[in-house]
Amino acid sequence: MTGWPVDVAFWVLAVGAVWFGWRVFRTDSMVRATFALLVSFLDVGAIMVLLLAEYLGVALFFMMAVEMTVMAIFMVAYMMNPAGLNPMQMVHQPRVAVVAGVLAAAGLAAVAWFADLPSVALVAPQDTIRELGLEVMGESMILMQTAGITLLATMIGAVALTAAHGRFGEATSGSRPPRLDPDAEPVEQEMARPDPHAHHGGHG
Amino acid sequence: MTPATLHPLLAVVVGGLVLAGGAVVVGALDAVVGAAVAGDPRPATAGVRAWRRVVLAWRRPGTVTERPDLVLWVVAPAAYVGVAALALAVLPLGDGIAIADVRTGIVVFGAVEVLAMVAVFLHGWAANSALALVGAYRFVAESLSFLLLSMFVLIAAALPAESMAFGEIVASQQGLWNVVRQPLGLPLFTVVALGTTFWGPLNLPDGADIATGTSLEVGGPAYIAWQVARRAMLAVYAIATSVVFLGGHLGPVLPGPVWLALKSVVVASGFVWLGHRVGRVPMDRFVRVAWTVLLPLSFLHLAVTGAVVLL
Amino acid sequence: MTLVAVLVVAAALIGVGVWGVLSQQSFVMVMMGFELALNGVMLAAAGAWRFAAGGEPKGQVLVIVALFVMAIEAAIGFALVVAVYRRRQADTTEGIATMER
Amino acid sequence: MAVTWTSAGPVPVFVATGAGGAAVRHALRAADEVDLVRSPRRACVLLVAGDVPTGDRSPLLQVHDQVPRPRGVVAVGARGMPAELAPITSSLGGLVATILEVGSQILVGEHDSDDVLPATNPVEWRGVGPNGQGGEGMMGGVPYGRAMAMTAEGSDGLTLDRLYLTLGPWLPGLPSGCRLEVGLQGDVLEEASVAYPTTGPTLAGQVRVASVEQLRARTLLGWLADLTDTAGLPALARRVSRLALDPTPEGVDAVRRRLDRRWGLPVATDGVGHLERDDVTGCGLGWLARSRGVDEDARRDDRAYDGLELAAPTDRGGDVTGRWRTWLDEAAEALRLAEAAEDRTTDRPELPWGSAAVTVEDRAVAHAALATRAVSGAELGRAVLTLASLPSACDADVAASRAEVPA
Repeated sequence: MTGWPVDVAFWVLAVGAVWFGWRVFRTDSMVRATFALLVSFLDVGAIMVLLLAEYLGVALFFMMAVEMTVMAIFMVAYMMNPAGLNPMQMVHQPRVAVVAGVLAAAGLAAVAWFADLPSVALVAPQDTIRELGLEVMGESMILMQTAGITLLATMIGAVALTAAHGRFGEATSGSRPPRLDPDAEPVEQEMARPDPHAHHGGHG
Repeated sequence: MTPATLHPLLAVVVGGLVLAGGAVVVGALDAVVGAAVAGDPRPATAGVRAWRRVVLAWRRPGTVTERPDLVLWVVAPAAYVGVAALALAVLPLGDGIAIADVRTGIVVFGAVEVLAMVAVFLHGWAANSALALVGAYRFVAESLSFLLLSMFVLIAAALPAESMAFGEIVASQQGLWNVVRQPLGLPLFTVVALGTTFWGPLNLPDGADIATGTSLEVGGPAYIAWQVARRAMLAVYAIATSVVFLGGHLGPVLPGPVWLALKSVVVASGFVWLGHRVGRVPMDRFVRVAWTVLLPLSFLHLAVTGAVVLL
Repeated sequence: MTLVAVLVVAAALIGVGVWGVLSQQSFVMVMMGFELALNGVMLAAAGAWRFAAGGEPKGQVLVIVALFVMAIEAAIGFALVVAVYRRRQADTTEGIATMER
Repeated sequence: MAVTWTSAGPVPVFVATGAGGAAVRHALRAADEVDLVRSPRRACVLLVAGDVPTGDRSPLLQVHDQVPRPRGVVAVGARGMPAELAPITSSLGGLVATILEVGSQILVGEHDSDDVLPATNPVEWRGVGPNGQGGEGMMGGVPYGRAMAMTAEGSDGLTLDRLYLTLGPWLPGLPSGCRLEVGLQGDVLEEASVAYPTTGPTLAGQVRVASVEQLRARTLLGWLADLTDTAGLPALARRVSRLALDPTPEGVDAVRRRLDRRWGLPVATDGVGHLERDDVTGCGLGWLARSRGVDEDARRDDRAYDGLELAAPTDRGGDVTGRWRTWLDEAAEALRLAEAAEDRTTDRPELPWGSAAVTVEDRAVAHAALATRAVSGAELGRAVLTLASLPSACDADVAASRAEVPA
């Protein structure tokens, strides 16, 4: 794909990706934050389609949409104020963060700008997806298999981390609830243990 | 068949007409089938009543809750229609007629289902209302349970076609339709269709038990927009089902688009009939069945299809 | 649309991501910062594949690897959030020096 | 043009059914010209049918103000209407015509009903706490009537937000006058408490057996219509409502054929809201005991029923499916008994919802206790369906039968 419409589309999507990426950390509503990040991903996915990596771009669409929805649910579940109806600051070291962010962006952009990058045009634009398939099922097979095993290990690890009961008893045993004041020592008493049999009377 | 693309202007016109027409046809079918199931004394006029219902609701004022997320509330139905249009774009509507029969057709279709989940979640979230949020939660749980089914069924359909483009999937059914070749595909895809459009037995997010859930606080034109969006999506799914399992535009004598329309109307009638006859599945039971029965079935479906293609 | 343009956009995304990771208190928001940075990484990889590698398929595989990293980061990240929340009833990074009880 | 369009309907109506107004709901559900909507936001007309208990008046005013303006209020056989509302009263016979007329006037802006509650908040969005949210610390409480979630231990061991809500008394799908107070985590009822109205219709004195049995058939089929609607089958619910207004044995068979099939209503109700035999015995809810095979039936000792051959109850299983199957069984038998009873009379009838010997208050308490047990810890949808399968006398059409009873 070439021509000015592609350039216009690229810049619109690029500005969108960065702007929505910035909005993620500037909104009070956690749901808006998550879906702003999703829009940023969708923009990058669309840029990948423009780059003729169609499969990757579209795969990014659905993968990120699932992940961001799950993330939104987590936000609503764990944040005290997910809708941002009572605005509050949840940031620390804001100056350091801004400086680090600007430095990272400027440094990387400078590399892109000043480095002598090679330029090799796309050889077979019509075959990008077929080539990817052959690569994944051929030379990079070992990589895919490693990734598969890693994902399996991830699943097991995630379940082990989230389980309420482990080999050594309750996950919460010995933990102490925090004070509202961040500097105070935790309360010296054990948390009430959830009774797994409570409230199950009416299950059909 | 070569991947064909309509002129952009023509594509917009065709896409809009198919979506709007599809929504009208599904609405009329729903009213008429419902009247027949209910044994209404005047079933023939049910379609007219449905139309009048739309016009009257359109003239009612919209409603607003306390501190809603107005932006997302407006975006949600628009996004739902938008992804329906995206799904329609990758489907071939006739021999060599498609808005954009791209190489990654089935991946785009998968992305559409996921983005529809986002739209429905936002619709429930934005209202700032408890039962609407319960509906939003429900749809995420429901969606995550059936999304994988859709991918496996579509990949299985792509295997004999040796392509992810829907045009090639239709061409591969020249001799034998997928509904015969892949018998598990159609029932599994029906679950996906009813799920994504939250229709009938899978209408969990807008269920009557939570006072219509995500739509609870919506009235007037916004409600019409939401319902039209659902019907348009159901029409797109009817077309997709015809394309993937019933040979799409293939057929003797009549032109391709007519065949596709006929098949899609039959499929849509089936969906609508199921909606009026099967009760709403309890939330937890659907999730359990989806993960423990339907997902293994779809694995099996894919494995068998793959083996048949290799042999 | 040139390689430099794509890389500059990627650098901007990475910069915003770094800012988010360093400034946010909430665990999930920190994850979002990581994801945004990875988003930039994927864009850079795709750009390099297109303009500097002549469409060498391994370039696309690199993007897929970034997707894997993101999936694993998300899964383990969410699991850690649940584990931390189970113990402390908060999802902020403050005061988490150890995973011990 | 506008008037011709609007005068034919269908008019969206939100029905607030008080005690004894069930027949109105069924008549409107069966009517082509009216749409029953489940949210006041989409209604044009608020219809109040039956008696409004004192405690339910203030929620009724809230429902009224949620109907978008312009709007109308119509009342049928309503006693105890809040003084703030000025309804157009109608008879059951002329109801559809009244609604059509009011509906068309509303659409051309010639009819309206003013807000009855103050439009402004008594206090702006600020309250206790560092961020003005009220409640404890950052969250919780009910500042100015807005429920705020507060963390609480959940059954999965995570201390997540729990939101306290009261569903009812006017929520469509719940039995008339029933309130469900819940502590919701996601869509799970971590805490639940059900209350039924402690007043309700009853039949006293000498009544005709045929009337009682007709009432039984109408009441049970009416309950089935509401349950079918809540279970996501509005078209079949229309069919059942029509039958409830005019029950026939053939109609009961036809409804049974359509609902009671593997892929029909049981999809929604199988395994939902399980009740043990001990739970349902001795509550004064005869039909419920009989649905578990317990023969708790005042008709057994009633000489008026001698020779009418009452069938022995069958245990239909303790879930919602078992309950509506019992309704169909009893409705069919009631129609047979009504036919055979000729002009027998009785003074201690077994009413459709339970023995007349048990007081309304006692029954309400027992009913609420077993309903609370059945919904605690359940998913919200299951809980609502369970309550829809446990209706009370308030969902019966007693007014119609009373007219038939000789003084």
